[in-house]
Formats: sequence, structure tokens, C-alpha cells
Amino acid sequence: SGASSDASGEVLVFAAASLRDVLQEVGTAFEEEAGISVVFNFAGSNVLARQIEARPIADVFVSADERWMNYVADLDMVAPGTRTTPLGNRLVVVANSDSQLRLGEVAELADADFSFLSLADPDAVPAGRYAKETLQRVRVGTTDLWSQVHHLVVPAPNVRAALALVAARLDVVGIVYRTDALTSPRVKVVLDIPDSMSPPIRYAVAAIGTQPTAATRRWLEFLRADATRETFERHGFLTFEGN
Amino acid sequence: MSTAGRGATSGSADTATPLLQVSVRLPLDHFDLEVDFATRARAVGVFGPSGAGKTSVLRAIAGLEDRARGRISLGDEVWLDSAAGTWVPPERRAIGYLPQDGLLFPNQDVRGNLLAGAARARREGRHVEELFDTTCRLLELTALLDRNVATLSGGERQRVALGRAICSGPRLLLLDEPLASIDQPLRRRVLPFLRRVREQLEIPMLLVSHDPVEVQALCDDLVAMQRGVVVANGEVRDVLTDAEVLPFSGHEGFDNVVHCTLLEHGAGTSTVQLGETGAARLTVPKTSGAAGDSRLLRVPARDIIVAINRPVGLSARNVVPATIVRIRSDGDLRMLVAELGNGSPELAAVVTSEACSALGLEVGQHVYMIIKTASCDLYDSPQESQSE
Amino acid sequence: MSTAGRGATSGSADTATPLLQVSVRLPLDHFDLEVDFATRARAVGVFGPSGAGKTSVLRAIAGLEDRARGRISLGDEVWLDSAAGTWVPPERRAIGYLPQDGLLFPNQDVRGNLLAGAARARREGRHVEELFDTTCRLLELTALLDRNVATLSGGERQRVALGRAICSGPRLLLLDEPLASIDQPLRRRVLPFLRRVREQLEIPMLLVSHDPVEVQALCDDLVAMQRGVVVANGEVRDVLTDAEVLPFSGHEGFDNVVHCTLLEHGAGTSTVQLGETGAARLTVPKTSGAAGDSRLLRVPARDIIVAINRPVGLSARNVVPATIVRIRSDGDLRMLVAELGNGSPELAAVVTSEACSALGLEVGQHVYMIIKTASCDLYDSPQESQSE
Amino acid sequence: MDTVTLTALGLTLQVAAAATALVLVPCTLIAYALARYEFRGKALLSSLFGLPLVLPPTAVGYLLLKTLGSSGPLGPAALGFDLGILLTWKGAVVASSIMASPLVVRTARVTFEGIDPRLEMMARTLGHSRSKVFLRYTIPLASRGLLAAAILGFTRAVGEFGATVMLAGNIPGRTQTLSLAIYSAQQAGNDTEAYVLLGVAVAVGLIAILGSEKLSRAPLRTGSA
Amino acid sequence: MDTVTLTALGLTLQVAAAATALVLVPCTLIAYALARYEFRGKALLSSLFGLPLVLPPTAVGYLLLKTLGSSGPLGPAALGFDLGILLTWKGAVVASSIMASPLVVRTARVTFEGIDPRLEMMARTLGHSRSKVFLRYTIPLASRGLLAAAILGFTRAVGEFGATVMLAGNIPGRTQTLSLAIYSAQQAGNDTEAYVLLGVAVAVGLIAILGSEKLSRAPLRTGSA
Ligand SMILES: Nc1ncnc2c1ncn2[C@@H]1O[C@H](COP(=O)(O)OP(=O)(O)OP(=O)(O)O)[C@@H](O)[C@H]1O
Ligand SMILES: Nc1ncnc2c1ncn2[C@@H]1O[C@H](COP(=O)(O)OP(=O)(O)OP(=O)(O)O)[C@@H](O)[C@H]1O
Ligand SMILES: [Mg+2]
Ligand SMILES: [Mg+2]
Repeated sequence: SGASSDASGEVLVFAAASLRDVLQEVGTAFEEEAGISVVFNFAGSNVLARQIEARPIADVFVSADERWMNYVADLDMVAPGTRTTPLGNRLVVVANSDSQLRLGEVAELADADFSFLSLADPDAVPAGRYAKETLQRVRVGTTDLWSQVHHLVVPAPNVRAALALVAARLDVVGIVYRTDALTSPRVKVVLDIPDSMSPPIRYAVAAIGTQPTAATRRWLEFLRADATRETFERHGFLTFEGN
Repeated sequence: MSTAGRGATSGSADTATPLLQVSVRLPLDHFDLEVDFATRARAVGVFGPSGAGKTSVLRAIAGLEDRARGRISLGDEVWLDSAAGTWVPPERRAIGYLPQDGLLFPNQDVRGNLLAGAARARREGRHVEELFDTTCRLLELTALLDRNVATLSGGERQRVALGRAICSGPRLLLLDEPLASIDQPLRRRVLPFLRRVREQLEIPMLLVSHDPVEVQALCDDLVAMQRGVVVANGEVRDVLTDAEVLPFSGHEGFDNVVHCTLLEHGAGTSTVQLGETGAARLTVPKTSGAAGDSRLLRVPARDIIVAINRPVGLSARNVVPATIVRIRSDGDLRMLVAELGNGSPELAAVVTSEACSALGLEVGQHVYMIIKTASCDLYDSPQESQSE
Repeated sequence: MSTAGRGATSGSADTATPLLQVSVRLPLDHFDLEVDFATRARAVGVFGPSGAGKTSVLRAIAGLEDRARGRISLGDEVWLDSAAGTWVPPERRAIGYLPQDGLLFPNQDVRGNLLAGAARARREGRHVEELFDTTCRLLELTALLDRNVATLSGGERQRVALGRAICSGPRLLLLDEPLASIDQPLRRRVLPFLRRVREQLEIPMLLVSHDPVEVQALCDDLVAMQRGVVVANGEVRDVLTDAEVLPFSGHEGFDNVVHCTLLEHGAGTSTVQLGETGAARLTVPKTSGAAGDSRLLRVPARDIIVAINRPVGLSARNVVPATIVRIRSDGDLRMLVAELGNGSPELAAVVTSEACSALGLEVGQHVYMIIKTASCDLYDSPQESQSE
Repeated sequence: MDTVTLTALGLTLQVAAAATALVLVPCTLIAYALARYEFRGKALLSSLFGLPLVLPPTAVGYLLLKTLGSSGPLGPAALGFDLGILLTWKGAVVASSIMASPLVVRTARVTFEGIDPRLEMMARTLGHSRSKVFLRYTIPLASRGLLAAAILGFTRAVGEFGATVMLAGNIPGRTQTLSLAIYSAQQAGNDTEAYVLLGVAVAVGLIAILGSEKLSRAPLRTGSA
Repeated sequence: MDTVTLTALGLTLQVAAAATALVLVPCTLIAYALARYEFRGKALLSSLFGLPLVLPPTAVGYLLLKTLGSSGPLGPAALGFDLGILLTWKGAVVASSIMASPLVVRTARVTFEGIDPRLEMMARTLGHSRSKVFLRYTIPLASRGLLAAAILGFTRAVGEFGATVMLAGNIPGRTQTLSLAIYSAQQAGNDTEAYVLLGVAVAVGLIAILGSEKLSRAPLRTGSA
């Protein structure tokens, strides 16, 4: 019962695990409309990229950032002309729901009273890297905010783990995706980080292989459909036209 | 000479030896063990066919049978009283147990095994070093002390297990076939050692044995078992000559084992006097020791020939006048118990019923007991008060 | 009557029995085993003190000692020839091994243990069901068949292990103290069974035993060991009466074990004829069986009194004329071996040297052997050609 | 239980059972060799079967992915054909097997070390070859410990996540075992779903362990041979 | 080796040793109870110590995080003080201990089941109390198997990732063990670094296992008592 891209009327989508709920909803809608089944493989983007490298059976790769899509593209495994970035996300500062922490702007983190800063691993996980870059852009005195707080960072293997830590301790502050923060109990958003302060947070989508099947093309189109965009937005994602 | 009833107190009247009372019930595979006896004897033999429940009795006394119910006590100490809910764990019973299969500790060498109970022995006020040295010497273990127990021979294992029990300073020794796989010459050397343990260390013992000689040499009382119950209990000689316990026609038959005193040495023989003050004298194979030394003498009952006239021209050196005091019958054989005069113990002789009637033997009759020197066997015996 | 030298072939001249040749060296803890013997005897006893290396010899023959070097062969089959690099694994030696400690399989019940070698027995052409039934009956195992071996008594375990070895259809039985913890009456019943195994199944056997009676009843040849070497090897009687092997003054002494034929039953006794055609007759304790049945008769050498005149008025029923053929001495004792006339086996009697000289006994002299009925012990013996 | 959970449960049982079956025989043999014999490279063999434990499972998964991947030494390019392990349920079996084998080898070895080798020699004198003795005596004598080893392997396979997610992927209905489903649910912030799945996994573990307790309480003896 | 690797190595050894030490005594006692006695709830106890295996370690980590978290039943709010486990090396110890305990309990239990209880009873007739017999006879008799159990626990602790990352965090220099460092390097696509770290972890495992092989080859007997 191995997955196969040749199975007629099926699309195998390797997608970042944080997209699971929304993509499943989209998938169900797609199956109803197109009569084509979508099969997902949810994991960290790096895992997915390496699996694609090891056994290229995926039809579509939805990476949480450009970097792991580039990794696959460098292997010449992305179908030319299919790569898009239709989805985006936004960072928020979160704290335990019992926390007294109030923030007016990001720079206040420098003086805020917390012991740990919970991030997805800034070296490995896209959400973490975006958070790091954001903090690096904030000037505090002679240095940037990252230099002020990096010793407090607890790098988590994924956003969920980062959130779980925030939920577990009052003295932990986290910077995570807004979409994840919204579905997490015992955690509250303390501050929305404006798009302008963070680097562009984009999910990359592309067909894998040289010659995408018809079903794959239909799925890629469906991702950009208006109804789909509404679904994404309802889940808190940003959506983008074109490229 | 009647067999004492079940549960009766019997044995030599040495009041120093605490009363051992055993009254246990224990379900076994094919029958229930139901054992009832009490004894003040310093050494009690447990005798009976394979599967009779001998080992089970010892295990119950040692506290190793959880399912045992009833009452077990030694002197003032009550070890089991299921009515009162009393159960003393094995480690507080101060018992030296020699299990039938040795059960040496494979993670310790011979020395370690022998000293496994040294702490208890010290608590009991024993002089462990001396006990250890003596035990090693007499059980011939000295050369084995640093050996791994895994490669010991069968007899070596058994001796180590026996030594371990003795060196643990017990208040009661439970020995399950202590001499079973030990060769005859060694057995001859170990028997007196066990006797000494019994006498000098004043450790009472319960001893399972299939060997009537062993039992007589060591035990005062004997408990005979069959299918889980005590079928006879009392003085060794009474029980052993009981035809139900051991048909005396058996190839071991009944052996007289009596106390004697060394008198003098002859050319190739020695002379002993039966009992300490007895009048009867016997020529026995040459032995060592000084005049006045105590010895145990063993004469198989069937080796003794009874004559109504003093015979002549025989190879047999001993012709002892005696008076028949009892005649006991087992099938076609008759056991004649005769007394040899003042202070000498009685001797039993087994003859056929034919011979008995042909010679017209009856109680009260004066006869001659013909005993070959070669039929006499002497064992070392510690210097002690008479106990037979 | 000289002790056969090491390595010599000896034993009864039954050519059907394959030649067993054992010549092994094996390093042990304190000394090296260096054993050399060859025998055609149907049953060979292995005798010697604890730690002599008896078990090690059996293990080497069974193929259980990797470190054994030398040569072992049975008939045409060479099991070990370290010079030629030959080593046959234990499973292809067709051996029935009774280890000293039983080694029952704890995961099988008694039946499973007894049948553990059934497949081999079938391959060897044995009728397993019959063998199994006979073994169970004669070792009294029938009631135990469904029992868990963990709760068997010591004697029960030993019998199961013995039965397992016999039921495995071996071409050679290696029995390490088969009767050690078996009670006397049972031993009397098991001995004839082993004899039957030896005769009817024609399984030759090597038997470790500390009991001279057992050895004589079962074995033709005897190998006596001490500290790893064979000190005497030859016919049982020769080796046993060797003062080095077993001082006959020992409390077991020397027992005559001879073949006899049942003649008739009297009131409380029976009459047997010594040997199959022998002239000498003895009155023995009443036994069962029909006239003409074969029996083994045991008479301890020291139970026999020698008289130069025919005595009268004795309880002893048997007064047998005999002629002294050999006199052997051990310290202060003399063993007189006397023949009883045509076709009867020789009997040995032990007397003191004093008695010997007092009566002026010498080779060639006519004497009377006085043998009490009660001193005679009969064992069942299978219908077989004479082998003693 | 919804169909996704049911599928995950079925798949989990299938994978764990297959992994246990796959691992049990070779690991038992290796454990036996380690327990009974001295041979060159013994310590190394023992270490080899201990190593999957010292590495984080994802690292093991990663190494396996490289090995079995298109350009790996066991990949289709090198072998000339595709083993069909990656991103299939077989991948989950391979991952679980490798992660479970150290436990099975150790436990089986300890079991064998507790069995008196003289019993085996005794069985050989009764005419059974070495292999028959192993099958008919050693294994039954070791049955309780081997059952424990199997249960340890099985439960470890049920809980296996790190290597599996790399090798088999997390494809619902195809390679998503309970462990992966729990991960997915947690990643999506779907705690309720995660708890249900956790409950199912716990139930599987309980049934397996309670069952093994019952089995191993049965008397050791196996009746007549 | 750079300082990060060195620190990770030191921390790993510290955590694994602490976890093994923490777990060994209670697990040995529980294993002994399971091996020797029949009692109510025995099967349940056995299951309880099997459960950490059936769950993916991250899930165990989540559960622990909830339990020890601010509003958890063992959190500072409930206890009135902070256990100081979360995000410290102690968290790694707790996580490793819990994940290792099923292995230790099983292996120790199998070991005890292989020891003749009559030897223990024999030791008791020689005047040793139950606890002394356990310490002076049972433990030495079981030493080989207990060593195997300890090694299994230790290596499992070295390799522990899922629960540790949740409980201890992955703070370089403070709570980042080798496993966590390997994971981070792999996640970051830093293969060279990952391989170096893998090599160090393998070396730790090898030394532990080879050492235990050597130890357990030493003769069983311990000399005189
Ligand atoms: N734990 C037990 N449970 C049930 N039955 C047992 C148990 N232990 C022994 N038995 C059985 O009880 C009977 C008596 O056993 P025990 O060991 O006491 O005999 P024994 O008199 O010592 O025999 P032997 O002389 O052969 O050693 C035997 O039939 C034995 O199989
Ligand atoms: N595997 C072994 N390695 C070294 N020495 C051993 C080994 N097995 C036995 N021995 C030693 O060799 C000697 C002979 O042992 P063996 O078991 O053959 O004696 P045995 O004649 O059977 O004695 P027993 O009558 O006491 O059973 C003993 O001292 C024993 O300790
Ligand atoms: Mg017994
Ligand atoms: Mg022996």
C-alpha cells in the first residue's frame, strides 16, 4: 500500500505539520469538488525535504519557509514554474494566560520580567528563524533586541513545543505564529508583531518532479481559489495573490 | 520395648535439651502431611521411604513451608502457632539446615559459603574461628576453601553444605541425608564429628537418614514416617526393631550399636568391655586409643549366633554367656534380646523361627552368644556421659 | 587374585559386549585426571573417595568435558581421539547419563522427563512404550507421571532421572550414584531392575557407587580411583578385596554376592543351591518364587564362621564343608577364600589372624563354614546365564 | 473512534506485530550466542545491538533515510531495485525493529544467562542435536523471559515515533501509526484528539502487558515432550 | 571537539548517570516484587511501568509538562513551591528516568525470575533478615542482570530526546544533551556537526557497553562473605 504519485486521481502532499488542520479542511473541499483524493504527509519542513530527497514520491511540497523549498529546488526536484508562495503568517508574542505581562511594543521585551524566551529552534525551524530575524531588527540602545535576550532563548523543536512551554510556566514568554497561538489554550497573545517589523513570512508551495500530473495541477489551482483563501484566512493565515 | 504413641514425649531424660514439639499439617501433592511428635532427645532420626514427607517436616520446622499449619516449638520459643497467628521467620529460628540438595551459594567460594552464617553464630555466642577450623579439618574442607563451588564434586558439595549449617551457630540442626553421597571411609570419619557436634556444642539435631547404622550411631530417638504420618516414634532401638518400620530381614537388618570401653590391646585385636561398668568383654579388631576410652560398637544382630552349649574349635573369638529377656517375631525370623549381665547393654540376635524352635529357645533361658571379632566394628566416640 | 594392571582388558568374556576403552586426561582443580582402562564387562563399577574424579570420568565419556584429551571408544565407534581430532558430540554417543544431581527438566512433568529421550530410543529400535511402562512400574513412578518435577522429593527426583536415562534407549548407561538417596527397601527393589536392564536390554553400564553391595550385585568389573588415577581395575571381587581399595575391616567389609538357584520352600525358610549346578546348599530366609528360579545371594564375609570340626547345638542352620583355597591378609585380619565343591562359587570369610593361627588354618585345609540363615540375603535376579 | 483513529490503531498493531516478529528470532539467536559463547567480536556485536539506544531516534531515522535513500548504499541506485521501504508501512516496521532490537537482545540475553547450561547438555545426551535442544529445551525454559522481551519490543514499537516519522512519513491511513497521529494532533494544537489517541495507545499497551502477565503466570511446565 | 560539544557530552553523562542512579534502586525493588510476590494490583503495577514505552516520548514530555507546569497537579501553584525541574538539567533527568524505567524494571525482573528463590530461603535460615538476604545474596546473584539493566537504562537515557526536549528545553550549555544537539544540528541542516555529535554519542555508548561486557565477564563469585 505504498504511496504512489501515479495512482490516478490522487495527490500526495508533503506539508508542514502546523498546516494540518487547515489543509485537511481544504483537502476535503477539494475532494468534494474535484473527485480527486488528497493524501497528506505532515512533518517538519526539514524532514519533508529530506524525505523528498530520499524518495521523490511527493506530488506537492508545502514548506513552512523558502529555505527548505530551496533545498529541494537545488536538487532539481521542483517542477519548473509551479513554485508559489500563496500563504503567509504573522508572529505574536505570547505569555501564559495567567501572566501579568503587558507589552506595548516589541522593544519592551528588553526590560520585561521573564526568565525564558520560548522559540521554535531559530537555527532550524522557520518560525524560530523569523522570530530571531525580527528581534535582530529591533534596536535597543547600542545593540539589537536579539543580543539582549538571546541568552534567555529556549529553542523548541517546533512551534507547538514552544507554546507548550509557555502554557506550563508563568515566567516564559514566547514568539510564535499567530495561527498556532490562537488554537492554544492556557496561552494569551500579549502583542501582535506588525508585518513591517518581521521579515516576510511565507509558505512555499511547489509541485515535485518534472511533469506534474493533471490532478496535481488542479490541486495547486485549488489552493489559490477564492474559497480556499477564505478558509486560510479564517484560520488566521495571510494569503497572497500570484507569484 | 513398645513403640511410643504419637505425640508422646520420649527420649533420654536429659533435661538440658529443650523440648522440641512438632505438630503440623501441610497439604502435599498426593496426601497431607500430618505429623505429631515431641522429643527431648538430643538427636532425633527421621526415617521412612522415599516421598514419606521427611524433607517436608524439616522444611516446616525451618520455617520454609508457608502452608504449614499447627504448632512448632523448641523449648520456650514458639515458632509456629497457627491458632494464635504466630509465625517466626526462618532467620529468627536459629536453625542450621542442610537441605537434601546442598543449595550452595554459587556467588561465593567455599569459605564464603561456610561463613555465610558466621554473623548469626557470633550473635549466638559461638567462637566462630574455632568452629570454622574444626569443621574444615574434620569435614576435610581445608584444601577446598578458595574453590568456586560450581566445580565441586558431589561429596564435596555435601560436606560444604553440612559445614555451613554447623558453622552458623544454630540452636537446632536439621540435617537432610547429611552423609548420602559421601564415601564409606569418609563417612566413618564424619560420623564421630557429628556426634561431637551433638555433644560438645550441645546442638540438638533432627537427622533424615536411610541408614540404620547412622541413625543408631547418632540418634537417641527415631521418628518413622510413611505417607505423611508418623508410624512409630520412640527410642531408636524400639523403632528400628519394629517390623513395620524396618523388617529385620532386610538386607540392612538390625545392627546393635552399643557403648563400650576400651580395656587393652592384644596382638591383632583389642578388648573392650560392654557398657562402662559392664561385665561382658569382647575381642574386637585392633583399634587405637588408650585404655578407658569410650567407643561405639556395632554388631549386626544377624551376625550373632546363639548356642545352647559353649561351642569349641570355632574361628569366632567371642562366646558370651547371656540370658534371653525378650523374643520378638517378624515373619519367619525371631529377634532374641539378651542381657549380658550387670551394667552391660542388651544385645539382639536374629535367628530363624526354625532354629528358635529346634533349639527350644525361650525367655529366661541361658545361652551363649557367638560373636566374630570381624563382625565387630568400632567407632570413635567423644568423651561423654553414656547416652545409648 | 592379582589386581589387573592399568589399561588392561579384563572382565567377563562375553564377546557380545563391545569393548569400552577410556584413556583420558583432563585438568581438574587440584590435580589432573589421568584415567586409562578398557573393559568388555557388561557392568563396570567406578569406586573411590569423594573428589577422586569419578563424575569427571563419566562426564568425559558422555562428551560433556570439552577439555578432555585422549581416546574414548565403545566397540567400533571412536568418540574421542584428540590425536586425530575426532570428537563426537554427546547427542551422537547414544548414552544414557544419570548425573549425580538429577538435572530434571523443570519445564516438563515427570512423564515429559521420562520421555525426553524417547525419540532416540525409537531410532535405536527400542520398543519405547514397553520400556516406559516397565521403568515406571519398577521405579514406582506410575503415580508421579503427571507431577511437576519441582515438588518431587529427593528420592523421587533420582528415580525419575534414572528412568529418563533408561528410557532413552542408550547403548551405554552412565549412572552416577543411582541409588544414593533411595531408601533401603526401595533399593532392594531397584537393584534387580538395574540387573535386568543390564541383562535383557543388553545395555552395558558404568556405575559410580559408594556401596560395595551395589557394586557386587551389578558389576562384573570395578575401576577404583584415587586423586584422578585408576589405582585398581579388574574383577569386582579382586578389586574390592584389595586392602588398598577397601580395607576389609571397614564397617562395610566385604560381602560375598553369589549366584544361586532356588530349590524348595520349607516352613519359614527356603533352600537354595549355590551356583546353577553346585553341590552346596543353604537354608535362607523364606523367599517367593518357583524352584529353579535364579537369585543373588549376599553373605557378608565376616558373618561366616569357620570351624575345624562340625559344630552342634547352634542357632546357625548352615554348616557347609569347604576347602580353603586362598588366604589373603589385611593387617590383623585374614580373608579365607574357600571352595564348596563342584559348580558352587567360592565364598570368602574374614577372621582375625589370632583365630587363624589358633585354629591352624591354611590353604588346602578342610573346614566347615557356619552361615546363619539370617545372614543370607536374597535378591531377585533375572533369568539369565550365569555371570558372576 | 473515528476512522482515522481506527486506521491508525490497525496500522500500529500491524507495524508493532510485524516488527516484533521480525526482530524476535534473530535477536533471540544473537542473545543466545552472547549469553552462551565466547567469540571474537562478541563485545562488538553486543555494542552494535546497543547503539540504537544511545542515539536520538530521529538521528537513527535520518541515518536510515540516507542509507535507504535514492543515492544511499541500500538505495535503488545502488541495488538496482527499490526495496519499497521508504514512506511505506514497511518503513515503520524497519524503524520500530531497529529501535526495539536492543531491548529484545538484552532481555533475552539476561534470560538465557539465567538458564543452567547443564540442562542443555543433559538434553544433548538424550540424543537431541544442538538445534533441537535449543528449540525444544532452551526456548521453553526461557519462555517467560522471551515473552518479556517480546512485550518490551512490541510496546517499544507501539511508542516509536522519531525514526518512524523520518522513514515512513506521517501519511494518515497509510503510514500514520498512533504515535504519529498523536504528534499530528499535538502539532495542530488539537489536544482533545491527542488525548483520545493517547488513550487508545495506552489501552493497547495495557492489553499487551496484562496479557503477557497472564500468560507468564501460567505454569512453566509444558506437559509431556 | 568544541566547547558546545564538550558541554553537551558532560551534560549527557551527568544526566544519564543521574537518571540511571535515580531509577536503579526503585526499579530494582519493584522488579523484585513483581518477580517474587503475588499481590493485588501486580498486573497494574507492571503495566504502569510499561506504559512510558507505548507513548511517543514527546507525548510523555507534553504530559509531564502539563503535570509540572504552573497549573499542573505538581506545579508551583499546587505545591506552593517550585520543584525546579522544568528547563533545568533535572528536567532531563526526570524525562530520561521515566523513559528508561520500563527497560530497567523488565530486565531486572527477568533477572530475578532466573534466581532460585530457595537460595534466598537458605540464606534466611542462616540468620539473615529478608532485607539482608536481598542485599547480600539476591543482589550479588543478580549482579550480571542488574548490570545489564543499568546499561540499558543508561544508554536509553543517553539517547533520550522527545521527552527531554519538552521538559528540559534545548538550551545550549545548560540543558542541551548530545541527543538534543544532534537533533538541532540535523534540523538546521548542519550535517557535519551532526555527524561529529553522533560520533561522540556512539563513543559514549560503546564505552558503556564494552565496559559492562568486561565487568560481567568477571567471575560471578564475590569471594568470602
Ligand atoms: N511443595 C510441595 N507441594 C506439593 N507436594 C510436595 C511438595 N514438596 C514435596 N511434595 C510431595 O510430598 C511428598 C513428600 O515429599 P518429601 O520431599 O517430604 O519426601 P521425603 O520423605 O523427603 O522423600 P525422599 O527420601 O525421597 O527425599 C512427595 O510425594 C513429594 O512429591
Ligand atoms: N569443571 C571442573 N574444573 C575443575 N575442577 C573440577 C571440575 N569438576 C570437578 N572438579 C574437581 O575435580 C575433582 C574430582 O571431581 P569429581 O566430581 O569427578 O569427583 P567425584 O569422584 O565424582 O567425587 P564425589 O564422590 O564427591 O562425587 C574434585 O576435586 C572437583 O572439585
Ligand atoms: Mg527428602
Ligand atoms: Mg561425583
